[in-house]
Amino acid sequence: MKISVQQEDFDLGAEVKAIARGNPKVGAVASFIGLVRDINDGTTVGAMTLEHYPGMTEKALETILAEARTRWEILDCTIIHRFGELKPTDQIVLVVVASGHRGDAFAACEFLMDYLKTKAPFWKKEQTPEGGRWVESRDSDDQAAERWK
Amino acid sequence: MKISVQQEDFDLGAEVKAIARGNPKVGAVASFIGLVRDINDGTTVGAMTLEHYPGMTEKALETILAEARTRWEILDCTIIHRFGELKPTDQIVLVVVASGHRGDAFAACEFLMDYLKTKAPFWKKEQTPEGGRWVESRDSDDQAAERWK
Amino acid sequence: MKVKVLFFASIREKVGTGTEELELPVGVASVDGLRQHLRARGGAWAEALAEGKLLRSAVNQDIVPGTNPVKAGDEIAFFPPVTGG
Amino acid sequence: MKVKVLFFASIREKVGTGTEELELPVGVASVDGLRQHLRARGGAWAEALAEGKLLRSAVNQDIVPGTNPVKAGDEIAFFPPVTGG
Repeated sequence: MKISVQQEDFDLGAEVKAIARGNPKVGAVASFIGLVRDINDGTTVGAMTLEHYPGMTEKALETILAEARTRWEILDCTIIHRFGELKPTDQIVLVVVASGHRGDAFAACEFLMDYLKTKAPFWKKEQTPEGGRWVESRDSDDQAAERWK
Repeated sequence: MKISVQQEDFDLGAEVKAIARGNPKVGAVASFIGLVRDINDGTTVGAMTLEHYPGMTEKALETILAEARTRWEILDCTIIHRFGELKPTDQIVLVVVASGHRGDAFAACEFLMDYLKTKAPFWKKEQTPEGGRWVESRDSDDQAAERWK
Repeated sequence: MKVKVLFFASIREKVGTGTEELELPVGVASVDGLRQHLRARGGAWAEALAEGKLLRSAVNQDIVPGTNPVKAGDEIAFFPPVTGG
Repeated sequence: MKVKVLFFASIREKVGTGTEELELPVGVASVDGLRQHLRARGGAWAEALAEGKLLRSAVNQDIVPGTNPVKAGDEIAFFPPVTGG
Protein backbone atom coordinates (compact mmCIF):
# COMPACT_ATOMS: atom_id res chain seq x y z
CA MET A 1 0.00 0.00 0.00
CA LYS A 2 1.45 3.35 -1.03
CA ILE A 3 0.20 6.82 -0.18
CA SER A 4 2.01 9.86 -1.47
CA VAL A 5 1.19 13.58 -1.40
CA GLN A 6 3.70 15.17 -3.71
CA GLN A 7 4.45 18.05 -6.02
CA GLU A 8 5.97 15.87 -8.78
CA ASP A 9 4.02 14.22 -11.57
CA PHE A 10 3.36 10.47 -11.56
CA ASP A 11 3.36 7.68 -14.16
CA LEU A 12 0.24 5.49 -14.24
CA GLY A 13 1.92 2.69 -16.19
CA ALA A 14 4.83 2.46 -13.76
CA GLU A 15 2.55 2.58 -10.70
CA VAL A 16 0.29 -0.18 -12.01
CA LYS A 17 3.26 -2.37 -12.91
CA ALA A 18 4.65 -1.85 -9.42
CA ILE A 19 1.51 -3.08 -7.66
CA ALA A 20 0.11 -5.77 -9.95
CA ARG A 21 2.98 -7.33 -11.81
CA GLY A 22 3.94 -10.74 -10.59
CA ASN A 23 1.24 -11.44 -8.02
CA PRO A 24 -0.86 -14.28 -9.47
CA LYS A 25 -3.68 -13.57 -6.98
CA VAL A 26 -4.41 -10.26 -8.74
CA GLY A 27 -7.16 -10.68 -11.31
CA ALA A 28 -8.32 -7.07 -11.52
CA VAL A 29 -6.66 -3.67 -11.42
CA ALA A 30 -8.92 -0.63 -11.48
CA SER A 31 -7.31 2.77 -11.76
CA PHE A 32 -8.33 6.37 -11.98
CA ILE A 33 -6.55 9.57 -12.98
CA GLY A 34 -7.97 13.03 -12.38
CA LEU A 35 -6.68 15.78 -14.67
CA VAL A 36 -6.95 19.55 -14.77
CA ARG A 37 -9.59 20.69 -17.27
CA ASP A 38 -9.45 24.04 -19.03
CA ILE A 39 -13.03 24.78 -18.07
CA ASN A 40 -14.89 24.48 -14.77
CA ASP A 41 -18.46 25.63 -14.11
CA GLY A 42 -18.41 27.41 -17.45
CA THR A 43 -15.28 29.46 -16.76
CA THR A 44 -12.01 29.15 -18.67
CA VAL A 45 -9.24 28.03 -16.34
CA GLY A 46 -5.62 28.82 -17.15
CA ALA A 47 -3.88 27.22 -14.21
CA MET A 48 -4.61 26.23 -10.66
CA THR A 49 -2.92 25.88 -7.31
CA LEU A 50 -3.68 23.01 -4.97
CA GLU A 51 -3.11 23.74 -1.30
CA HIS A 52 -3.19 20.99 1.30
CA TYR A 53 -2.77 20.42 5.02
CA PRO A 54 0.56 18.58 5.36
CA GLY A 55 0.32 15.77 7.87
CA MET A 56 -3.46 15.74 8.00
CA THR A 57 -3.67 14.87 4.32
CA GLU A 58 -1.58 11.72 4.70
CA LYS A 59 -3.48 10.80 7.87
CA ALA A 60 -6.84 11.24 6.11
CA LEU A 61 -5.71 9.09 3.19
CA GLU A 62 -4.53 6.33 5.52
CA THR A 63 -7.88 6.39 7.33
CA ILE A 64 -9.80 6.27 4.05
CA LEU A 65 -7.72 3.37 2.79
CA ALA A 66 -8.14 1.43 6.05
CA GLU A 67 -11.91 1.93 5.76
CA ALA A 68 -11.88 0.69 2.14
CA ARG A 69 -9.95 -2.42 3.20
CA THR A 70 -12.68 -3.36 5.66
CA ARG A 71 -15.26 -3.21 2.85
CA TRP A 72 -13.53 -4.81 -0.13
CA GLU A 73 -10.72 -7.23 -0.90
CA ILE A 74 -7.76 -4.99 -1.67
CA LEU A 75 -4.55 -6.85 -2.47
CA ASP A 76 -2.64 -3.65 -3.10
CA CYS A 77 -3.37 0.04 -3.52
CA THR A 78 -1.58 3.20 -4.59
CA ILE A 79 -2.87 6.70 -3.90
CA ILE A 80 -0.98 9.73 -5.19
CA HIS A 81 -2.26 13.29 -4.88
CA ARG A 82 -0.31 16.27 -6.14
CA PHE A 83 -0.21 19.79 -4.74
CA GLY A 84 1.19 23.10 -5.97
CA GLU A 85 0.84 24.74 -9.37
CA LEU A 86 -0.98 22.76 -12.06
CA LYS A 87 -2.17 23.66 -15.54
CA PRO A 88 -4.82 22.15 -17.86
CA THR A 89 -4.07 18.54 -18.94
CA ASP A 90 -1.78 18.05 -15.90
CA GLN A 91 -2.47 15.00 -13.76
CA ILE A 92 -3.78 15.72 -10.25
CA VAL A 93 -4.66 12.47 -8.56
CA LEU A 94 -4.13 8.74 -9.05
CA VAL A 95 -5.84 5.80 -7.38
CA VAL A 96 -4.96 2.22 -8.30
CA VAL A 97 -6.59 -0.79 -6.64
CA ALA A 98 -5.55 -4.40 -7.23
CA SER A 99 -7.94 -7.15 -6.22
CA GLY A 100 -8.89 -10.71 -7.05
CA HIS A 101 -12.11 -9.63 -8.71
CA ARG A 102 -13.27 -6.62 -10.70
CA GLY A 103 -16.25 -5.74 -8.52
CA ASP A 104 -14.03 -5.09 -5.50
CA ALA A 105 -11.41 -3.24 -7.54
CA PHE A 106 -13.95 -0.88 -9.12
CA ALA A 107 -15.91 -0.22 -5.93
CA ALA A 108 -12.82 0.47 -3.81
CA CYS A 109 -11.28 2.72 -6.46
CA GLU A 110 -14.45 4.78 -6.85
CA PHE A 111 -14.98 4.93 -3.08
CA LEU A 112 -11.44 6.23 -2.55
CA MET A 113 -11.85 8.84 -5.28
CA ASP A 114 -15.19 10.04 -3.87
CA TYR A 115 -13.60 10.49 -0.45
CA LEU A 116 -10.53 12.19 -1.90
CA LYS A 117 -12.79 14.74 -3.57
CA THR A 118 -14.92 15.39 -0.49
CA LYS A 119 -12.95 14.65 2.68
CA ALA A 120 -9.23 14.98 2.07
CA PRO A 121 -7.92 18.44 2.99
CA PHE A 122 -7.16 19.90 -0.43
CA TRP A 123 -8.23 23.29 -1.70
CA LYS A 124 -8.18 24.36 -5.29
CA LYS A 125 -7.58 27.93 -6.48
CA GLU A 126 -8.18 28.50 -10.16
CA GLN A 127 -6.63 31.23 -12.31
CA THR A 128 -9.34 32.57 -14.60
CA PRO A 129 -9.41 35.58 -16.95
CA GLU A 130 -11.06 37.45 -14.03
CA GLY A 131 -8.28 36.50 -11.60
CA GLY A 132 -7.79 33.81 -8.96
CA ARG A 133 -10.82 32.18 -7.34
CA TRP A 134 -11.07 29.52 -4.71
CA VAL A 135 -13.24 26.63 -5.95
CA GLU A 136 -16.43 26.17 -3.93
CA SER A 137 -17.37 22.75 -2.55
CA ARG A 138 -19.69 20.88 -4.89
CA ASP A 139 -22.97 19.31 -3.90
CA SER A 140 -22.55 16.57 -6.50
CA ASP A 141 -19.30 15.48 -4.86
CA ASP A 142 -20.89 15.38 -1.43
CA GLN A 143 -23.70 13.27 -2.80
CA ALA A 144 -21.21 10.89 -4.40
CA ALA A 145 -19.55 10.38 -1.02
CA GLU A 146 -22.90 10.11 0.79
CA ARG A 147 -23.94 6.97 -1.08
CA TRP A 148 -21.20 4.91 0.60
CA LYS A 149 -22.68 5.48 4.04
CA MET B 1 -12.36 5.25 -30.01
CA LYS B 2 -10.21 2.14 -30.38
CA ILE B 3 -11.29 -1.49 -30.30
CA SER B 4 -8.74 -4.23 -30.75
CA VAL B 5 -8.95 -8.02 -30.42
CA GLN B 6 -5.39 -9.19 -30.54
CA GLN B 7 -2.92 -11.86 -29.50
CA GLU B 8 -0.19 -9.39 -28.46
CA ASP B 9 0.14 -7.85 -25.01
CA PHE B 10 -0.78 -4.21 -24.39
CA ASP B 11 0.68 -1.32 -22.39
CA LEU B 12 -1.75 0.50 -20.08
CA GLY B 13 0.47 3.55 -19.68
CA ALA B 14 0.85 4.01 -23.43
CA GLU B 15 -2.87 3.50 -24.09
CA VAL B 16 -3.91 6.03 -21.46
CA LYS B 17 -1.43 8.59 -22.72
CA ALA B 18 -2.77 8.08 -26.24
CA ILE B 19 -6.36 8.84 -25.30
CA ALA B 20 -6.09 11.46 -22.55
CA ARG B 21 -2.94 13.43 -23.12
CA GLY B 22 -3.47 16.87 -24.53
CA ASN B 23 -7.28 17.11 -24.49
CA PRO B 24 -8.12 19.76 -21.87
CA LYS B 25 -11.78 18.60 -21.76
CA VAL B 26 -10.69 15.32 -20.13
CA GLY B 27 -10.96 15.54 -16.36
CA ALA B 28 -11.23 11.83 -15.58
CA VAL B 29 -9.71 8.63 -16.94
CA ALA B 30 -10.93 5.35 -15.49
CA SER B 31 -9.19 2.19 -16.56
CA PHE B 32 -9.35 -1.49 -15.86
CA ILE B 33 -7.01 -4.41 -16.50
CA GLY B 34 -8.05 -8.03 -16.14
CA LEU B 35 -5.23 -10.50 -15.47
CA VAL B 36 -4.92 -14.28 -15.40
CA ARG B 37 -4.97 -15.59 -11.84
CA ASP B 38 -3.29 -18.83 -10.81
CA ILE B 39 -6.43 -20.03 -9.10
CA ASN B 40 -10.05 -20.08 -10.23
CA ASP B 41 -12.94 -21.65 -8.30
CA GLY B 42 -10.40 -23.26 -6.00
CA THR B 43 -8.40 -24.97 -8.74
CA THR B 44 -4.79 -24.18 -9.58
CA VAL B 45 -4.52 -22.89 -13.12
CA GLY B 46 -1.27 -23.23 -15.04
CA ALA B 47 -2.23 -21.58 -18.29
CA MET B 48 -5.32 -20.83 -20.31
CA THR B 49 -6.43 -20.41 -23.88
CA LEU B 50 -8.92 -17.77 -24.94
CA GLU B 51 -10.93 -18.58 -28.03
CA HIS B 52 -13.09 -15.97 -29.73
CA TYR B 53 -15.40 -15.53 -32.70
CA PRO B 54 -13.47 -13.34 -35.15
CA GLY B 55 -15.69 -10.71 -36.67
CA MET B 56 -18.50 -11.13 -34.20
CA THR B 57 -16.22 -10.11 -31.32
CA GLU B 58 -15.35 -6.75 -32.87
CA LYS B 59 -18.99 -6.22 -33.83
CA ALA B 60 -20.15 -6.98 -30.27
CA LEU B 61 -17.58 -4.58 -28.82
CA GLU B 62 -18.66 -1.80 -31.18
CA THR B 63 -22.30 -2.34 -30.20
CA ILE B 64 -21.44 -2.29 -26.50
CA LEU B 65 -19.40 0.89 -26.87
CA ALA B 66 -22.16 2.61 -28.86
CA GLU B 67 -24.61 1.70 -26.10
CA ALA B 68 -22.26 3.08 -23.43
CA ARG B 69 -21.95 6.35 -25.36
CA THR B 70 -25.71 6.85 -25.23
CA ARG B 71 -25.60 6.52 -21.45
CA TRP B 72 -22.52 8.44 -20.40
CA GLU B 73 -20.25 11.21 -21.62
CA ILE B 74 -17.34 9.38 -23.20
CA LEU B 75 -14.70 11.63 -24.74
CA ASP B 76 -12.54 8.71 -25.75
CA CYS B 77 -12.35 4.98 -25.11
CA THR B 78 -9.96 2.11 -25.71
CA ILE B 79 -10.95 -1.56 -25.49
CA ILE B 80 -8.36 -4.28 -25.99
CA HIS B 81 -9.08 -7.98 -25.51
CA ARG B 82 -6.47 -10.63 -26.07
CA PHE B 83 -6.96 -14.19 -27.32
CA GLY B 84 -4.74 -17.25 -27.53
CA GLU B 85 -2.45 -18.77 -24.90
CA LEU B 86 -2.12 -16.89 -21.63
CA LYS B 87 -0.49 -17.75 -18.32
CA PRO B 88 -0.97 -16.48 -14.76
CA THR B 89 -0.11 -12.75 -14.32
CA ASP B 90 -0.61 -12.12 -18.07
CA GLN B 91 -2.91 -9.28 -19.00
CA ILE B 92 -6.19 -10.31 -20.69
CA VAL B 93 -8.35 -7.27 -21.16
CA LEU B 94 -8.07 -3.49 -20.98
CA VAL B 95 -10.80 -0.86 -20.88
CA VAL B 96 -9.94 2.85 -20.65
CA VAL B 97 -12.61 5.56 -20.60
CA ALA B 98 -11.87 9.29 -20.72
CA SER B 99 -14.61 11.69 -19.68
CA GLY B 100 -15.11 15.17 -18.28
CA HIS B 101 -16.18 13.79 -14.90
CA ARG B 102 -15.29 10.79 -12.81
CA GLY B 103 -18.83 9.44 -12.39
CA ASP B 104 -19.22 8.91 -16.12
CA ALA B 105 -15.72 7.48 -16.53
CA PHE B 106 -16.19 4.91 -13.74
CA ALA B 107 -19.72 3.88 -14.75
CA ALA B 108 -18.88 3.46 -18.44
CA CYS B 109 -15.69 1.52 -17.67
CA GLU B 110 -17.46 -0.89 -15.32
CA PHE B 111 -20.41 -1.25 -17.70
CA LEU B 112 -18.08 -2.15 -20.58
CA MET B 113 -16.20 -4.67 -18.42
CA ASP B 114 -19.42 -6.33 -17.23
CA TYR B 115 -20.55 -6.73 -20.82
CA LEU B 116 -17.16 -7.98 -21.96
CA LYS B 117 -17.36 -10.69 -19.31
CA THR B 118 -20.93 -11.74 -20.12
CA LYS B 119 -21.77 -10.91 -23.73
CA ALA B 120 -18.64 -10.76 -25.87
CA PRO B 121 -17.95 -14.10 -27.58
CA PHE B 122 -14.89 -15.30 -25.72
CA TRP B 123 -14.39 -18.73 -24.21
CA LYS B 124 -11.75 -19.63 -21.67
CA LYS B 125 -10.10 -23.03 -21.39
CA GLU B 126 -7.94 -23.52 -18.33
CA GLN B 127 -5.06 -25.92 -17.96
CA THR B 128 -5.27 -27.50 -14.50
CA PRO B 129 -3.35 -30.36 -12.89
CA GLU B 130 -6.32 -32.55 -13.99
CA GLY B 131 -6.08 -31.39 -17.62
CA GLY B 132 -7.90 -28.80 -19.70
CA ARG B 133 -11.35 -27.61 -18.73
CA TRP B 134 -13.66 -25.08 -20.34
CA VAL B 135 -14.70 -22.46 -17.82
CA GLU B 136 -18.42 -22.46 -17.09
CA SER B 137 -20.44 -19.25 -17.29
CA ARG B 138 -20.73 -17.56 -13.91
CA ASP B 139 -23.92 -16.44 -12.29
CA SER B 140 -22.17 -13.54 -10.59
CA ASP B 141 -21.06 -12.17 -13.96
CA ASP B 142 -24.57 -12.42 -15.37
CA GLN B 143 -25.92 -10.59 -12.34
CA ALA B 144 -23.30 -7.87 -12.77
CA ALA B 145 -24.49 -7.31 -16.34
CA GLU B 146 -28.18 -7.50 -15.36
CA ARG B 147 -27.98 -4.44 -13.13
CA TRP B 148 -27.43 -2.14 -16.12
CA LYS B 149 -30.79 -3.03 -17.63
CA MET C 1 -28.09 -22.56 -51.59
CA LYS C 2 -25.73 -23.03 -48.69
CA VAL C 3 -25.28 -21.83 -45.15
CA LYS C 4 -22.04 -21.56 -43.17
CA VAL C 5 -22.12 -23.20 -39.76
CA LEU C 6 -19.55 -22.36 -37.07
CA PHE C 7 -18.79 -24.11 -33.77
CA PHE C 8 -16.78 -22.70 -30.90
CA ALA C 9 -15.07 -23.82 -27.71
CA SER C 10 -16.33 -27.10 -26.17
CA ILE C 11 -18.86 -27.58 -29.01
CA ARG C 12 -16.10 -27.22 -31.60
CA GLU C 13 -13.93 -29.73 -29.77
CA LYS C 14 -16.76 -32.26 -29.43
CA VAL C 15 -17.93 -32.19 -33.05
CA GLY C 16 -14.31 -32.04 -34.23
CA THR C 17 -14.69 -29.10 -36.59
CA GLY C 18 -14.90 -25.34 -36.31
CA THR C 19 -16.66 -24.58 -39.56
CA GLU C 20 -18.75 -26.32 -42.16
CA GLU C 21 -20.51 -25.35 -45.39
CA LEU C 22 -23.89 -26.99 -45.59
CA GLU C 23 -26.72 -27.24 -48.10
CA LEU C 24 -29.69 -25.92 -46.12
CA PRO C 25 -31.90 -29.02 -45.82
CA VAL C 26 -35.50 -28.82 -46.98
CA GLY C 27 -37.79 -28.05 -44.05
CA VAL C 28 -35.07 -26.42 -41.94
CA ALA C 29 -36.16 -22.83 -41.36
CA SER C 30 -34.88 -21.92 -37.90
CA VAL C 31 -31.77 -22.17 -35.73
CA ASP C 32 -33.47 -24.89 -33.67
CA GLY C 33 -34.37 -26.72 -36.88
CA LEU C 34 -30.73 -26.67 -37.97
CA ARG C 35 -29.59 -27.82 -34.56
CA GLN C 36 -32.04 -30.74 -34.71
CA HIS C 37 -30.81 -31.62 -38.21
CA LEU C 38 -27.18 -31.69 -37.05
CA ARG C 39 -28.08 -33.64 -33.92
CA ALA C 40 -29.64 -36.33 -36.11
CA ARG C 41 -26.09 -37.20 -37.29
CA GLY C 42 -25.77 -39.00 -33.96
CA GLY C 43 -22.59 -39.72 -31.94
CA ALA C 44 -20.64 -36.60 -30.91
CA TRP C 45 -23.13 -34.41 -32.76
CA ALA C 46 -26.07 -35.74 -30.77
CA GLU C 47 -24.11 -35.20 -27.57
CA ALA C 48 -22.71 -31.73 -28.32
CA LEU C 49 -26.03 -30.34 -29.54
CA ALA C 50 -28.27 -32.39 -27.20
CA GLU C 51 -31.69 -30.98 -26.45
CA GLY C 52 -31.74 -29.26 -23.06
CA LYS C 53 -28.05 -28.49 -23.28
CA LEU C 54 -27.35 -24.81 -22.62
CA LEU C 55 -26.20 -23.45 -25.98
CA ARG C 56 -26.06 -20.01 -27.49
CA SER C 57 -26.54 -19.35 -31.16
CA ALA C 58 -25.82 -16.46 -33.49
CA VAL C 59 -27.03 -15.69 -37.00
CA ASN C 60 -24.80 -13.39 -39.02
CA GLN C 61 -22.89 -12.55 -35.83
CA ASP C 62 -25.88 -11.48 -33.76
CA ILE C 63 -26.92 -13.56 -30.76
CA VAL C 64 -30.41 -14.89 -31.46
CA PRO C 65 -32.90 -17.27 -29.84
CA GLY C 66 -33.34 -20.75 -31.28
CA THR C 67 -36.60 -19.71 -32.93
CA ASN C 68 -34.74 -17.25 -35.18
CA PRO C 69 -35.22 -17.99 -38.91
CA VAL C 70 -32.28 -19.10 -41.05
CA LYS C 71 -32.01 -18.73 -44.78
CA ALA C 72 -29.53 -19.48 -47.54
CA GLY C 73 -26.33 -17.46 -47.26
CA ASP C 74 -26.56 -17.07 -43.47
CA GLU C 75 -23.62 -17.59 -41.09
CA ILE C 76 -24.95 -19.61 -38.16
CA ALA C 77 -22.87 -20.27 -35.04
CA PHE C 78 -23.34 -22.59 -32.06
CA PHE C 79 -21.38 -22.09 -28.86
CA PRO C 80 -21.57 -22.44 -25.07
CA PRO C 81 -22.39 -19.42 -22.88
CA VAL C 82 -19.50 -16.98 -23.19
CA THR C 83 -16.80 -16.80 -20.48
CA GLY C 84 -14.67 -13.87 -21.59
CA GLY C 85 -12.21 -11.52 -19.89
CA MET D 1 0.21 26.87 27.75
CA LYS D 2 -0.10 27.47 24.05
CA VAL D 3 -2.07 26.11 21.11
CA LYS D 4 -1.06 26.13 17.45
CA VAL D 5 -3.67 27.57 15.10
CA LEU D 6 -3.56 26.92 11.35
CA PHE D 7 -5.48 28.59 8.52
CA PHE D 8 -5.83 27.30 4.97
CA ALA D 9 -6.93 28.44 1.53
CA SER D 10 -9.27 31.46 1.42
CA ILE D 11 -9.19 31.79 5.24
CA ARG D 12 -5.38 31.89 5.22
CA GLU D 13 -5.39 34.54 2.52
CA LYS D 14 -7.94 36.71 4.33
CA VAL D 15 -6.29 36.66 7.75
CA GLY D 16 -2.88 37.00 6.14
CA THR D 17 -1.18 34.16 7.99
CA GLY D 18 -1.06 30.37 7.74
CA THR D 19 -0.01 29.57 11.29
CA GLU D 20 0.05 31.19 14.67
CA GLU D 21 1.11 30.21 18.20
CA LEU D 22 -1.39 31.46 20.71
CA GLU D 23 -1.73 31.49 24.48
CA LEU D 24 -5.07 29.73 25.01
CA PRO D 25 -7.23 32.55 26.46
CA VAL D 26 -9.02 31.98 29.75
CA GLY D 27 -12.57 30.78 29.16
CA VAL D 28 -11.88 29.38 25.69
CA ALA D 29 -12.62 25.66 25.86
CA SER D 30 -13.96 24.73 22.43
CA VAL D 31 -13.24 25.25 18.74
CA ASP D 32 -16.19 27.63 18.52
CA GLY D 33 -14.85 29.52 21.54
CA LEU D 34 -11.48 29.95 19.86
CA ARG D 35 -13.13 31.04 16.64
CA GLN D 36 -15.12 33.66 18.55
CA HIS D 37 -11.95 34.85 20.29
CA LEU D 38 -10.15 35.29 16.97
CA ARG D 39 -13.18 36.97 15.41
CA ALA D 40 -13.10 39.57 18.18
CA ARG D 41 -9.86 40.88 16.65
CA GLY D 42 -12.12 42.55 14.08
CA GLY D 43 -11.29 43.52 10.48
CA ALA D 44 -10.22 40.61 8.25
CA TRP D 45 -10.49 38.25 11.23
CA ALA D 46 -14.14 39.12 11.82
CA GLU D 47 -14.85 38.65 8.14
CA ALA D 48 -12.91 35.41 7.56
CA LEU D 49 -14.30 33.71 10.67
CA ALA D 50 -17.75 35.38 10.60
CA GLU D 51 -20.57 33.56 12.35
CA GLY D 52 -22.72 31.69 9.85
CA LYS D 53 -19.81 31.35 7.42
CA LEU D 54 -19.34 27.75 6.31
CA LEU D 55 -16.05 26.68 7.89
CA ARG D 56 -14.51 23.37 8.74
CA SER D 57 -12.28 22.82 11.70
CA ALA D 58 -9.82 20.16 12.77
CA VAL D 59 -8.21 19.42 16.12
CA ASN D 60 -4.96 17.51 15.97
CA GLN D 61 -5.65 16.74 12.30
CA ASP D 62 -9.11 15.22 12.80
CA ILE D 63 -12.15 17.02 11.40
CA VAL D 64 -14.35 17.95 14.37
CA PRO D 65 -17.53 19.96 15.00
CA GLY D 66 -17.26 23.45 16.51
CA THR D 67 -18.34 22.09 19.88
CA ASN D 68 -15.17 19.99 20.15
CA PRO D 69 -13.06 20.85 23.22
CA VAL D 70 -9.60 22.39 22.81
CA LYS D 71 -6.80 22.25 25.32
CA ALA D 72 -3.24 23.43 25.67
CA GLY D 73 -0.88 21.79 23.17
CA ASP D 74 -3.58 21.18 20.55
CA GLU D 75 -3.15 21.91 16.85
CA ILE D 76 -6.36 23.63 15.72
CA ALA D 77 -7.08 24.37 12.06
CA PHE D 78 -9.73 26.47 10.32
CA PHE D 79 -10.45 26.05 6.62
CA PRO D 80 -13.23 26.18 4.02
CA PRO D 81 -14.95 22.98 2.85
CA VAL D 82 -12.39 20.90 0.97
CA THR D 83 -12.28 20.89 -2.84
CA GLY D 84 -9.66 18.28 -3.63
CA GLY D 85 -8.80 16.19 -6.64
